[in-house]
Amino acid sequence: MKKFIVIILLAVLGGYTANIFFDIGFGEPHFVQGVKPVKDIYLSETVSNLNVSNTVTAIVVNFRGFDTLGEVTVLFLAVTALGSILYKRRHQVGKRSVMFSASSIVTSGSKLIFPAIVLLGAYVFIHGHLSPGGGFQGGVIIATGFLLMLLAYENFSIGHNALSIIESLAGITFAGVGLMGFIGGGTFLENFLPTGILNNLFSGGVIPIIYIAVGFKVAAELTGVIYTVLHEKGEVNE
Amino acid sequence: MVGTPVLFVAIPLLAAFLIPLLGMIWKELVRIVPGLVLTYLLILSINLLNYVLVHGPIVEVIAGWVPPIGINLVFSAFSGFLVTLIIFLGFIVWLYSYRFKRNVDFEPAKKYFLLLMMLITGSVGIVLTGDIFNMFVFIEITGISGYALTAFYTGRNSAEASFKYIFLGSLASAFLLLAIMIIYSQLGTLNMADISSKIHLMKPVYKITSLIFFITALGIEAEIFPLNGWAPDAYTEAPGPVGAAFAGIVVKASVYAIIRYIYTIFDMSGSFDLLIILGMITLIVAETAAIRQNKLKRMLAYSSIGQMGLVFVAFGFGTEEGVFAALFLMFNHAIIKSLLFLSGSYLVYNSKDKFIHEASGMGKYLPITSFLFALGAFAIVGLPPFAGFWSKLAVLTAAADSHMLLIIALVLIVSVVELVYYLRVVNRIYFFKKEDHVQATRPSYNGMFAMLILGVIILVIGFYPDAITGILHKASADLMDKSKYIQDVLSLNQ
Amino acid sequence: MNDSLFSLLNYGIYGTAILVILIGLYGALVKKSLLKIVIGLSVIDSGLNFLIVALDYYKGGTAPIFSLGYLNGTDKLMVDPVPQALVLTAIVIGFGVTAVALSLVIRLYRHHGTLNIDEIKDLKW
Amino acid sequence: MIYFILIIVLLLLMIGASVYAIVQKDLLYAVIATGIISLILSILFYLLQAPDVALTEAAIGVALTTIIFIITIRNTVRHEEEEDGNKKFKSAVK
Repeated sequence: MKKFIVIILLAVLGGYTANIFFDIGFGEPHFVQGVKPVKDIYLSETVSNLNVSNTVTAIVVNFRGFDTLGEVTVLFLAVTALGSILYKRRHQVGKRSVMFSASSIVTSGSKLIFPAIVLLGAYVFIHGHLSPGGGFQGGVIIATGFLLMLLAYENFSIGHNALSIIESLAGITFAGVGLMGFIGGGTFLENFLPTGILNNLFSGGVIPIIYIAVGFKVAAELTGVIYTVLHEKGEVNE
Repeated sequence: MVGTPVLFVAIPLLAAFLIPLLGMIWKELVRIVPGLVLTYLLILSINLLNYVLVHGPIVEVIAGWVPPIGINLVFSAFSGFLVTLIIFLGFIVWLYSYRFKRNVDFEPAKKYFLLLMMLITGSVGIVLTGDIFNMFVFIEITGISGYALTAFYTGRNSAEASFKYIFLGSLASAFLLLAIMIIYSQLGTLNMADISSKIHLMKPVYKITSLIFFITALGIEAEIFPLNGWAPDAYTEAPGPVGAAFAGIVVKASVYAIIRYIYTIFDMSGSFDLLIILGMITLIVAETAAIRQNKLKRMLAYSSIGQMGLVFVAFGFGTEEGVFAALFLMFNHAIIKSLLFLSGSYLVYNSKDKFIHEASGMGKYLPITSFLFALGAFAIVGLPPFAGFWSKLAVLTAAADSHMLLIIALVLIVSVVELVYYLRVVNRIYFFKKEDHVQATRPSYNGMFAMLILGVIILVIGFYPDAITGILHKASADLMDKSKYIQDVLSLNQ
Repeated sequence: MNDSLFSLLNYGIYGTAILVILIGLYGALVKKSLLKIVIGLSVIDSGLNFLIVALDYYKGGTAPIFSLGYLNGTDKLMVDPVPQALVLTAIVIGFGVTAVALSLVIRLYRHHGTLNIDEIKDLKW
Repeated sequence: MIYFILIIVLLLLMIGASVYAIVQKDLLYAVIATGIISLILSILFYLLQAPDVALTEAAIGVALTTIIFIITIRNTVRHEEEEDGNKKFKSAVK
């Protein structure tokens, strides 16, 4: 009975929402007449003012950099929340509770691939302002590298302190660069460094610096998430 | 001016990233640093509020891009008042819980204070920001801290309460994103002032849909009736100070968000009536539920929901008196309900289920705590010499001015209901015999100090309401003046 | 791609995105297993992200990256970068929320020994 | 034309995978179906000219979300509505 009510409600909601989006239209300009959308400004300012090739990077790091600061905080809080929710008084860090037994092909293969994955991640976030990708993508790629090692080797471990130090330092770099904007330009997160030449590696002012910090932070945080969950004991409490 | 509004977000974030490092140096720092940050922010917010009341709102630009392009923060009389209130309550909650968690290990204590600080920061961000997507990010920050704090005690029910909260919170963020994207797909902007100046260009269908999605999403956090299933459980299962923080901080920020959408962004006829209807249903349902509760914190939670319903009714009048009354109610509710949660959690400190009858006879063993609880109970019902009286009077005046006699009757009936269930508790505390299996625990000195501050404020406002009404009048005038808000933000563009 | 096929995509893409959201909602509301509920929420997120990114597309537009090849070329239409930036944020936030929800599932299982919400329900809804 | 067919096939696959993820009683398969949704989604993001989002979705949706789901399943139960006598016994003892 409950199922039918839910299905009818969802059908009404879905039909209504779908109608609205069909009306908005796909692939055609959908802004109302006489409005100058901000995306035009973003597209023109990215090249002319910031000298950054990737507009998405420019938006994420500079135009709407405050969102990114918040987003990094959300991940940081997720790690903290995970640790707080799964906390046990006698926390046995170092003993993995969840094991995935791996054959020797997997272990040696992972060992080969791991440096390549980390290198790819680093490449992605260092070139975040030039090519698709950036701090989040690179950080996530590095985290998957660590994930691979954690799955392949039973005794592969990462210092929990090291992770939290990297995380903290990267976060401080982000917020610190933001506060330095006050000195350099007068507003928070202001791009106070010279922006260089378009499509050069050293261009875009503070954007690559922030994105590299984000990369380190995301990598450390996501590795921390996996690490915490892997070390969780799955037994029923008495 | 001594600082800028962005420091309200930047300093706590910097401190949050620093705390894990500082904890490695000296463990006590994880408790001290949030307090220092909150003290600094409290001073800053009072300074800025004084500046704003004289000189007009501060619009802060981030990353050097003027409003429609970049994100901006608005510290006006209205938002500044709420920021000051939130940070003040945050400071009180920190003071109260400074030794509350003394028996807990270092790691959970670190996480507790970090999450508490971020809960406050997220709420401050919701109030300050002038950008709808940025508001979404801050709602998520508040949400995740809230989920973790709800599940802080490893008792069995806290995780379930938290799961309910996270379930509704996820649905809320989905609706919020949908609403944001509908607006973006039409107007091509995410800035509140910019949207507000262009909203008349949108087709009514899109407007109604996005407004409904916004109210659905934010109503989950603001405890509007059909969406508040998480609230009683979360209040009951969370640690005592966190309950106070939810009632005083998170709910206030979400109410602010709804009010900002209805008053500033959407110019829809009928949305005020919607507020009144939602508020009345919430009020009636919550108060009838509160009178049936046998657990102290659950009763307080339902009472809190009911008060929020009354706030929505007052905002729904759409007049300046209504807004004034609603802000006064919010202020009183924040102060008084926090006091009730803080003192109530000591009254049932050692009992597992937090039943009301387990608090009986505590008047003899915990005289000051019981006195403060009784003070809060009388104040929130609206008995004459206390703070709650003036806000209820303001609501009645505003209702009379708008010729809404039904609401006057409703408010009076509800006050009687509230009187019944609060008096029941106070009666038990003072005139019943203590139950044998319950032990009284004395509050720590800092906890007592925090409660005393709140009690003094209730008395001061009760005898001298003019201390706060000046600010409230300016804040309500600020909220009503929509064109000035738009102009303040967008004038930076020229 | 001709116009009639393209207008079919209008219904196809938005319809799929909304259908996926509805399927996820159904799972989250009706299913009894806690893990299934979290899976439902994650499916909702996927559909929603698809819906938002679909708003960015302009017919014949290219990715919003000013590479050297693009600057020398003649075709100047780009897709809208704003929804992409927002979705980037939304994906990462969604992951954080999912991780917290799963940790709550683990803890509930630790205390109750089951994932069925009918057996867990100690608190009134 | 080939793009059109590709997109339609991907969309149908995505609907199929999401239905499978909700209906399937074996949670491990359901989780892998959500991983497949993310994989299809990242291809679609690429086709919609959003390479940044495609990279993120591929890494987060396919790898990380799936693995934390799988770890959770390892920690809890694999089947929905499990009628395992052993589990019942444990909760009864408690």
